[in-house]
Amino acid sequence: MSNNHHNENDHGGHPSFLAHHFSSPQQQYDAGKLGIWLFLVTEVLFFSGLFCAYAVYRFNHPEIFRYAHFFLDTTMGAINTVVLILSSLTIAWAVRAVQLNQRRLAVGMLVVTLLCAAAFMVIKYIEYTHKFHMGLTWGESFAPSAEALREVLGEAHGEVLEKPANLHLFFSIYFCMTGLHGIHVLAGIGVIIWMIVRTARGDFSSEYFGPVEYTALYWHIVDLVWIFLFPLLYLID
Amino acid sequence: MSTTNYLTCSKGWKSWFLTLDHKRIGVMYLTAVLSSFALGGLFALAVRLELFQPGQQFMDPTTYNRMFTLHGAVMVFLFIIPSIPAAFGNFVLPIMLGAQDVAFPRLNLASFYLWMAGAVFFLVSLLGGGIETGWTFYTPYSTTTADSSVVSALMGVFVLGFSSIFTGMNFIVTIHQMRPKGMTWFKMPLFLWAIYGTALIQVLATPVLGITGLLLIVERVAHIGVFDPALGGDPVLFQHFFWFYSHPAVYIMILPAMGIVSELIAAGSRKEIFGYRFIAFSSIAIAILGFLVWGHHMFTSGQSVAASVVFSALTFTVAIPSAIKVFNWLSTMYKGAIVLNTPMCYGLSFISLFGIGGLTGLFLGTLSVDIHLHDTYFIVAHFHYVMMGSTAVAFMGGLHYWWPKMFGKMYNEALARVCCLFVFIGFNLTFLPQFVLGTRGMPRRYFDYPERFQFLHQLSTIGAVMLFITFFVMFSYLLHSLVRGKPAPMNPWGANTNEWKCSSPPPFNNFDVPPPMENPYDHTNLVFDEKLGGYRAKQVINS
Amino acid sequence: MSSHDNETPGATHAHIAPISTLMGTFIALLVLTVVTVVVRSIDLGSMNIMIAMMIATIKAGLVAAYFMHLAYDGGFIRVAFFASIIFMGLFLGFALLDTSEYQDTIQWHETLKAKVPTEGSAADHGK
Amino acid sequence: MLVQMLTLANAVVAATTGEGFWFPEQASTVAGSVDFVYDLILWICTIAFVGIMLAMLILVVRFRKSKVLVPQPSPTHNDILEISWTVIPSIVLVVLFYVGAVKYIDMRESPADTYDIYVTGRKWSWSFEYPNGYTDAALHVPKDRNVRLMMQSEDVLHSMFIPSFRTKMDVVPGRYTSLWFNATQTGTFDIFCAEYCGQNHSMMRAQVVVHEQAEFDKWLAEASDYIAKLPPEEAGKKVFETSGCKQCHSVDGSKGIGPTFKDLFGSTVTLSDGSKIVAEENFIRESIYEPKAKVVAGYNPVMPTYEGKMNAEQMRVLFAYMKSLSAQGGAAP
Repeated sequence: MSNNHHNENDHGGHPSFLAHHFSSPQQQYDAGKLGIWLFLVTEVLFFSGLFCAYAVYRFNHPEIFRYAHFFLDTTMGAINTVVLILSSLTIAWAVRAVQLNQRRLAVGMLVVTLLCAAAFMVIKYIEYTHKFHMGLTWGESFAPSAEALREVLGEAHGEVLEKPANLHLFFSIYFCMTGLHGIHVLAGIGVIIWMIVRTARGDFSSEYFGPVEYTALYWHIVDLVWIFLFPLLYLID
Repeated sequence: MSTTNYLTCSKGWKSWFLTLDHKRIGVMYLTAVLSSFALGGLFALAVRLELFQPGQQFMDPTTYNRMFTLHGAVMVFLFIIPSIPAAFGNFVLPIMLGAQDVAFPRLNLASFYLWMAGAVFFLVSLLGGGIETGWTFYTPYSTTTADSSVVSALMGVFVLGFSSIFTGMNFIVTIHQMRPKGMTWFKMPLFLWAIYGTALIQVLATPVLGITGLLLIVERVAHIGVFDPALGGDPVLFQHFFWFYSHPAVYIMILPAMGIVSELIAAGSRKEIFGYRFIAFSSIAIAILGFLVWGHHMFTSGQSVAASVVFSALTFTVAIPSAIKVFNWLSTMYKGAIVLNTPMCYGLSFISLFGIGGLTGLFLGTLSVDIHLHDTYFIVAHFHYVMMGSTAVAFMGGLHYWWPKMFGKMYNEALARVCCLFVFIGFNLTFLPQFVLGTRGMPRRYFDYPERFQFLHQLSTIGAVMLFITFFVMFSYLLHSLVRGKPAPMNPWGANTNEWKCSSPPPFNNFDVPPPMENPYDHTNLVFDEKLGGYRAKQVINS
Repeated sequence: MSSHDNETPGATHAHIAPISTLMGTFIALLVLTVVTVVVRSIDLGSMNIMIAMMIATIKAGLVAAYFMHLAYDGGFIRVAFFASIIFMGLFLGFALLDTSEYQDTIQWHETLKAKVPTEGSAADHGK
Repeated sequence: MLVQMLTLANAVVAATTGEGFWFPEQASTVAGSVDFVYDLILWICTIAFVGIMLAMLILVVRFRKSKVLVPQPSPTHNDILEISWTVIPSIVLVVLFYVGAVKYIDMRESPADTYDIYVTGRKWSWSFEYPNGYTDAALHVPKDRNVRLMMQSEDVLHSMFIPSFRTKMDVVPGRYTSLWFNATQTGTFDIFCAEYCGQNHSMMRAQVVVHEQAEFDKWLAEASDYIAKLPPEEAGKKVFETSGCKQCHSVDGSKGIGPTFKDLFGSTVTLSDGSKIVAEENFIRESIYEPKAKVVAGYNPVMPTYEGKMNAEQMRVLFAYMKSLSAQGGAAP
């Protein structure tokens, strides 16, 4: 009994990647997969708060959203959507490559995913700085400059639309949603880098590829949230 | 029988603070939540003493407001929510399954440190002057009050939320994936069904608390206006956010307590539990129905009539599974061999206090009556009957039940039973008068009150002092038992769940070979052995 | 669950997505993105948001089903994922129902606030 | 039948425990039915609870064992039993929901012909504006008439709670909430704030005075005319008491949330930026309309503005009152 090593898997011994309290790699893989899915469930509900705030204000004050959407750059949003979809493809491909022991292909796919993630953040950065520059910030600090209003709205819209009260609420929600999503992208970048290192080092194989798949699942949920954010924020009207 | 166990297998502070063993993590949680209970209790005592007479006794209104806020926040977030799942759940869940550990031991340790981080944030806000928003953080008070400690308290809530989520995730995966051969769903002890239901709520509800806390921090720091009416926001929307988590959280508190009581009653009656499947499924039903009723906290808050009516109807549905449990516990005792040991006393105490707590919920679910009772002492009494009278009493029951297993020592039974009785009396003395106070119109969170309420407040304060002394005695004899207690037998109560099939305290590995997976409530094969001071199987199986 | 009951030790079984599935999903997602941008320029009133949400849901479904292997992983994972969507719907639904019900009391307040309150202004309070 | 039995039972309880053991007196049309439903639930709960406790005690006494611990064989489940203790409570609960919801809808949706009073809640006082524009710190209402309170808050959440009327409604900033009642007894009853609102939450109390209709009309006419009728100091005192000054400014020299009015008028005060200023009409007028412009040292800038809420007449008599409190201002009190 003083012997702490457990001896259920005598035949064949323990593979090095198998943690002591699991009885088989399959059990470890299934546990990890269920775990990451439960985490994704919490992510969905975490974002649900922001979607709820969005829905409540959009439903009750559609005029704010109609007016505010002119300030968003649909092209940038669309490019970012495509970039994220591409990254989803490449990371799914990376999982396939690891499962088939194609180590170099896997690293390549992960690197492309990483580049896409970086591109997304760069575009986001451009959008954000532009907004700050025009004074289009959240809540109390919201103070769009007159030129900004004219520049964006143009003559036509500027005259037709009356500026609604509490316009800042849209930008509060916009920054909360894209900001929280951006934080998730940043976290994803960190994890993907770690996965590139581990894959290149040869940690993974057709026997053991859980972590890459878990990362991919996380990355897909980041993409999934953006799939909803894009029409909700950029494609109003 | 081995001489090394999980307590003695390794030494040094590192072997504790960096441990991945679920039992040690459970013990660390136990220490932590008991300290929080003591801290929260001190705040409560201060509040009760201040209310002994109308007017100012020894603190000003702001200090009083901080006291009740901290009492609520510490008790809810640091004590009740993690108490049973994180401390006892961690300790017994894998052993009850016959597994070696939870699915993710590192995540388990991480969630303990997240708890610690949350506690530190609370301490920071305490040292920074405390918070006086009420534990509910209703806007716009919480976003406009001058107290800057609100942000650190909210950070604490956010971090504690993630601690709770990770614990829940870990338990769900453990129950799904780590059951050894032969341990089927319906051979799981009812405590595990309750923990499973709790974990579902933790995973599905707590993220909303996270985002609520985050939005509130952003609201306070950057004034985004989502909840602030001065900026076009909606304070009632905040209440929806808050109660979407905080009502299910009530079931995070009570479900595991019900699970413990199922164990206590079965072991104390030495009989197979009555209606196993009904109790098991009622846990899951409570977990799911608990999500549908949050609006009953908002009947007078400006919520629309339509929403209130729907929420009231849904609220009554939760009463059914709770009632089912109570009836099944009583039926379990029928033709049993009831032993009034300390855990069983706590079990019986739970049934009566939960009876009152649950039944008074009917007054509050009934819309027209709730209008009068809402935000009065009636509510205070009701939720203390559920949270303290039920959850904390079940926690104490669990503590006395598993104490011999956790530390291998027996406490003084006679003293423990006396304390159990005094907890019961002190508790009722504190909170029964509050039902009357509330119905007579005494609002909650009042620093001062009209003189006609004084007598009932005084009864309540006397009860609180009595409770405080009793808990002090309880902790004293428990600590004393660690040093001087008799060694505990393997199975002191004659229960048949798996944790009683390994030594007390359990070995590091729990089981070298998983125990035979039998009906966890079949006590017929166990006999009392005077020499052991506990129970053993009828035929000794030599291994 | 408990698929580990009949495993061969050492091996891990999981679905491997064929390249055709991955590429097909990717192209479908791109097409739907284009569709959602184009549809927006056609004015359909309140239907616009419904269509946009429907397209987004289809896209999300594709990602979940094929990239995330939900089409192959059955059981509890699927239950958990749909549970998260259902509970999110519950949260949104009730919050939306309630806030829209009492909107009039907010609008009324806004209109009254716009006027400078003076002595006797109560006379013209009223719905 | 059931109702009669209950009423009888309630009467017995009331006779033995003294009138109003549970509730304050019933002073509105809804109070009776709320109390009735409360008593109904109380009886259901008492019977259920006593039943459970008796069952538990009997079981413990009957089956308690001291040493020989062998249970007797007995069934481990019984579906008929389970179904019956699921269905019977369900029926009771449906009844409770129904009686509660019907009355609730009635209490929330006000009848057509109401006498409207506008209520403002602020930290930490109430004010009540009558249809003629007169504002008072107490709520006066006519008996036997449907009264509707239209409520708004200037700062945080409050809640209007009148125990004797069995009614309560939160006052939410940024919108109007309403509450109606029909008082059935003349007299004075308590108003509490039931939603936590900070430091002096428990002091945020007021009174509702119920008059006969004729008396009410007389009271309103007299009260509305106070500035013309009363001497300026007394009228000013009334402004002081009804506009919410009283909650933060004392008149006896004790330190409150704001500076005391005793000996304030005409004295020299130090501001938070260190400068000194004489507290005369101009400074005080500015402090009332723009409270955050100049803050007296040692106090927080928490006072709400009274721009639009206090007119020149009211301010004139308020100054008179302040002068009467101040040694420098002339007549010492």
